[in-house]
Amino acid sequence: MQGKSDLRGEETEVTVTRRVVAGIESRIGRELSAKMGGDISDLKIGRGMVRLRTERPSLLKLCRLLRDAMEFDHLSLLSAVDWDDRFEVVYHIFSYTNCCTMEVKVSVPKDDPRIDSVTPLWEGANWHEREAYDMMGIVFTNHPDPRRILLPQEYEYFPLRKDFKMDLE
Amino acid sequence: MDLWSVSYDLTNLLVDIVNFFIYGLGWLIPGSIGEAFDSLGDWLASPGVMRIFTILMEIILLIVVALLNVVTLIWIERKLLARFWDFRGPFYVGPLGYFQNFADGLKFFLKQIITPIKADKFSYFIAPVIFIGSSILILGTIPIGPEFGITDEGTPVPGSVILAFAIFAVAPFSILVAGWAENNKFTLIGGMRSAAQMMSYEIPLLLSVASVIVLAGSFSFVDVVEAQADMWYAVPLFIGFLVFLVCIVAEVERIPFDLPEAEAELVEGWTTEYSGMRFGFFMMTEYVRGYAGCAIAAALFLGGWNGPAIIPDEFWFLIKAYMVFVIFVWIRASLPRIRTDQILDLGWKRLLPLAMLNLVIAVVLKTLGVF
Amino acid sequence: MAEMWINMGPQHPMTHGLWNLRVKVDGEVIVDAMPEIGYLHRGMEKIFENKNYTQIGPITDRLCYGSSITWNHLYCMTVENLIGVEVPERAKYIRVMAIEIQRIASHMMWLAAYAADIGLLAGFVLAMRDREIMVDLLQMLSGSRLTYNYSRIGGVAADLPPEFERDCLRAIDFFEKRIEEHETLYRDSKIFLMRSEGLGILSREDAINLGVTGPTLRASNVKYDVRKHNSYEVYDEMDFEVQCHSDCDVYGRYVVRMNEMRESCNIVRQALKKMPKGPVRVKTPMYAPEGDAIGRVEDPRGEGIMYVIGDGTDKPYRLKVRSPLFVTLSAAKKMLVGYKVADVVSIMGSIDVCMGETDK
Amino acid sequence: MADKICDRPRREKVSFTGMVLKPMLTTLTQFVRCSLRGRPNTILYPRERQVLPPRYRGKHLLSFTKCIGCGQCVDICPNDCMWMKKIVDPELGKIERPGVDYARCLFCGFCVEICPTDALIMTSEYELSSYDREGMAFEPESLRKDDIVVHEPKQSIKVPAVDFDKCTGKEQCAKVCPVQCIRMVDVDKTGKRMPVIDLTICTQCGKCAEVCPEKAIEMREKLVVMFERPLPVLELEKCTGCGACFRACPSQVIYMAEMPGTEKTLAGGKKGKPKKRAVFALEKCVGCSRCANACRFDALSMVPESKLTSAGKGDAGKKGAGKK
Repeated sequence: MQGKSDLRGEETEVTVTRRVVAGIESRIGRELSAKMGGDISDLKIGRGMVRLRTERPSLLKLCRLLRDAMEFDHLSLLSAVDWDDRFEVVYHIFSYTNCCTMEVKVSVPKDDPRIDSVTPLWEGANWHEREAYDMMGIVFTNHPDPRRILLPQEYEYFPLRKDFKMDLE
Repeated sequence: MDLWSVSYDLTNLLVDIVNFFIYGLGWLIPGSIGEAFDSLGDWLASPGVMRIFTILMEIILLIVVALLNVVTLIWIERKLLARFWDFRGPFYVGPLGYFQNFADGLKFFLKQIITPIKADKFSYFIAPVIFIGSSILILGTIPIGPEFGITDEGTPVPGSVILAFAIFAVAPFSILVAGWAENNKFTLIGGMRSAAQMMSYEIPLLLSVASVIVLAGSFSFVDVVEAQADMWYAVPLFIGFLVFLVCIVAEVERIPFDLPEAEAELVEGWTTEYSGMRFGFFMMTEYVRGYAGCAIAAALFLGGWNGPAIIPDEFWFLIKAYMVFVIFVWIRASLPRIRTDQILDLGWKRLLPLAMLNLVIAVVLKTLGVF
Repeated sequence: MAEMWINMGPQHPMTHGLWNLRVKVDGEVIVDAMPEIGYLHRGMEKIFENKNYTQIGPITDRLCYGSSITWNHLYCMTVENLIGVEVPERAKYIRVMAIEIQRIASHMMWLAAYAADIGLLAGFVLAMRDREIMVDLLQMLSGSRLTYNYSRIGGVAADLPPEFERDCLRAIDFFEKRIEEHETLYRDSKIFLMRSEGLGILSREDAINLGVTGPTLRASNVKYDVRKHNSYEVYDEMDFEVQCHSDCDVYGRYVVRMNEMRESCNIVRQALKKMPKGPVRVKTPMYAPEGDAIGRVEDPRGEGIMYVIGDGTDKPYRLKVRSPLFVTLSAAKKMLVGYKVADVVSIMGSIDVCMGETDK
Repeated sequence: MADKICDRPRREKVSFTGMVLKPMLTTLTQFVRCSLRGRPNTILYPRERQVLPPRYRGKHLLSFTKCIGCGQCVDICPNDCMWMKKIVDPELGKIERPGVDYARCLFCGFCVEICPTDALIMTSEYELSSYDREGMAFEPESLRKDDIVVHEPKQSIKVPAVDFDKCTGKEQCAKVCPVQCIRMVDVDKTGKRMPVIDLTICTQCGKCAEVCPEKAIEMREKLVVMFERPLPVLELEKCTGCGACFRACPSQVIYMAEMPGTEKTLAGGKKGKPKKRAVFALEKCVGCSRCANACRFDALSMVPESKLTSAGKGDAGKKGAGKK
């Protein structure tokens, strides 16, 4: 390319992300079910995604496995969903190495909305978790900075819960 | 026709008008009070008093002319910046938007002047007075033409260069006071930066001026300019001229050295809490200092009012000063602002040695008898 | 001088929006930083839950006023994933073209804002002027200047206007010349290099762990671009190079963005060339099925993700937006500590802050 | 911050002045170019105006004659900035037309896009400011311009539209249709077989309109609106035949058909008028759900087109359609 902005002209060594591996999703799925056993359920594979469901106690174990052994190094999205009977925290974890997304769903009961924080593993989860607390009231234990993020600190409600009705004139 | 005789005539006229009333009162009121009026009129018309009034009148005339130039400079800057950046600049008010500055000044007058509650009231009030007063005072020291400067019956003020730079050096004090008095972290940092920057740039500035004085052998603007009749000092003292330009840009706080009032990081720095016309005066004073810097550069390095006699000497001087200002505008139009530590680095590590070198060149030239 | 906290914001020229960067300084050196956001929170996600799928469209434009087409497209793509609609081929090409034009406009706006930050007013004015070229193209295409509302679920709002192709190619050619002109203001300016090199260093490991995406990540020596490695629409048919830089500093981010603009010009040309004839929109059902879907795009500022859950009605049950800057801002401390107060503007300016998407 | 220092070698030092001159040269070229061309980039706004593209989304214009008052623009507006105003017009009689509140308007253009008759367009007029909030709410009269020029008219198709008042059920159309998109369906208890036209199959050949002996089918122009709209479905048990939906319909979709055999015997032994029911010529329907809103007996429900397709066509479809 002409007129490249980099004046230095040196060939810099850049790590190329993608190692295209066919069927990486199913391999990851197999590996996960071998290592996690009964801790995961609802394993679905498709569209470059591995979807599964796990329980609260085994979340950290799964996440540590994902990060350390399987190179899932980027927590791209953490969303909290308010279902009728439970909360659900959905993690979308991405791997720069093999371009595969992992969707992990964890149910959180409504009367005890606590879940382990994954911030020690991925620092990028920090503000996502604060937002999930802010909007849904899910408490992340061991979070380094468990304050509200978007709303005022003294605000009493959790506005994205379904019982918080929007006042539509 | 020189400034002294014009101001003498003007003062004479004024004193005559005033004395007409005073003598009239003395004629109307009988007794000792009337005599007192008569003697007051005599005192006013006495040569000593007339001399003082004439000098005052000179200062007023000179400053009015200089301020008109300042306004023109602001207009030139706005128009030029606009062309450098592909837009039009002031357009609507007056011919080619010339009166836009007056409109802006009027707007500043209409704004409320807010004093922060926690500000140190006295310093907050006195800082702009010192800043503006000292800056306008510089204008009085710079003669625009051979006969258009402050003279005492035709004798120019001795040591006006020294006086001008002494007054130039007052500003950091007022800026520091202003930054402190506003009781705001940004202004404090801005004031500190400004003081550090101005103080560190005084030294190379004065060194480069010293080289000029060495060559000219006089502290008076008039003598320095007269000494350049054959050759501008910018030619032998080219290094000194560059150092002087850079230092003057830093002294008058223009981009790229405007970090005391860097609007992106310090929100206009030490002027943050000033509002209304006080801020307006600050802004104007910046340009007054800019004009003073350009005029000094023109006088010290570019031969002042020396030039072919096609146009009057005063215009030669102004044209040179304006050209220096255009360079300032051009620099402003194309360079980003640099950082505090970098500006100090530049001042101490680059400009100071260069200024010393320049001084050595001047001394050598003088010793060899070239000048 | 003793250590003190300085509030840079919410009303501060550095913020480009409304947020508060609290920095603790020791003299002029930063020892701690704490970004605080939420001043522009509009409750977007709650609004989404109360509108039907069609009506959400124009509101997603308001997520980021700098690159509204991208967000609008991301929303449409996510909902298409959810209801399983295949978009006509021509619409895909038009979308790619519009997104890339928008990317140029957005990067140009970043350049302008960044130039104003470091005091280079010429850069500000000239970059804003040249952004107009792209805005005019998008205005021609969609009929609006800022919030375009051009993508629809199932295609795009309208086909290319007559003579758009000619104008677009002309504008792109002209713009590429202009980029060179801009580069001389930055690349060849010693003062700009003094203000950008070696500042705000975010190492590769930190960048990945903090979840930073987009040009900031690529300037931290990670060659990852959603368009290339997780391709959507027709990006896999486009020939372009992922720009990255190994400097991990402000200058690297500048280089990445400038080169991305050039790549975008190429992509627009290719999209116009390869664009097939055909319809640009299909009719989509009002009601989305139950289930969830995610959409993932390369926003000019990073990786934008939407996660939508449908419950069989015409309103989404939950629509979660992952805005790239929400995460990038949380890395502010890592980038700032150890540098000078004067560098805050340069470092924070280099990540292209847009509060609309951050606060949602 | 030792760990923050990148280990790459920095670029070799360049002298201060040498690197300052190049950007200054750039601005100088800019200066020369701008001065020589003599036309800087700015637009002197009140004197000069920007040339806006025909697609520009500004103030609306509304054709009162084209508008049928269906109110779909009001329905789709994401920001509730439109409302229907009841007007008595000397020429058009009692009508309802939309007004726009520009203080809330997003200028998204959905109202124009959904309009089934191209009665609403957006112009390039953008100076809409006013001194108070009320001044921003534009009544339909101030938007009125009956002879508007639509820059990009919506794609239109000719569809056969049945007029049930004329139709006598001779079944010619169903026989002649080459793709068999017309089916004759028993309308419950009316004793009448009515043609149901499936627009998804119809090729717009127009043979049915030619062949119809009563001229009950005419080829009408229908604009293609890309938004899916719901269609009305009638529950006959709840219908009382009051005709509220018939009066509410802006698009002449609904016809009141008499149902023989439901006459009440009056006191004098005479037979009264038979009960009526609504029948729908859905090919004309724009999906505005005015009929459903007008129905006081919950007999009408709006079902989206896609669900309707899977369940069968129309109310008649529910009851053994397709058997013929």
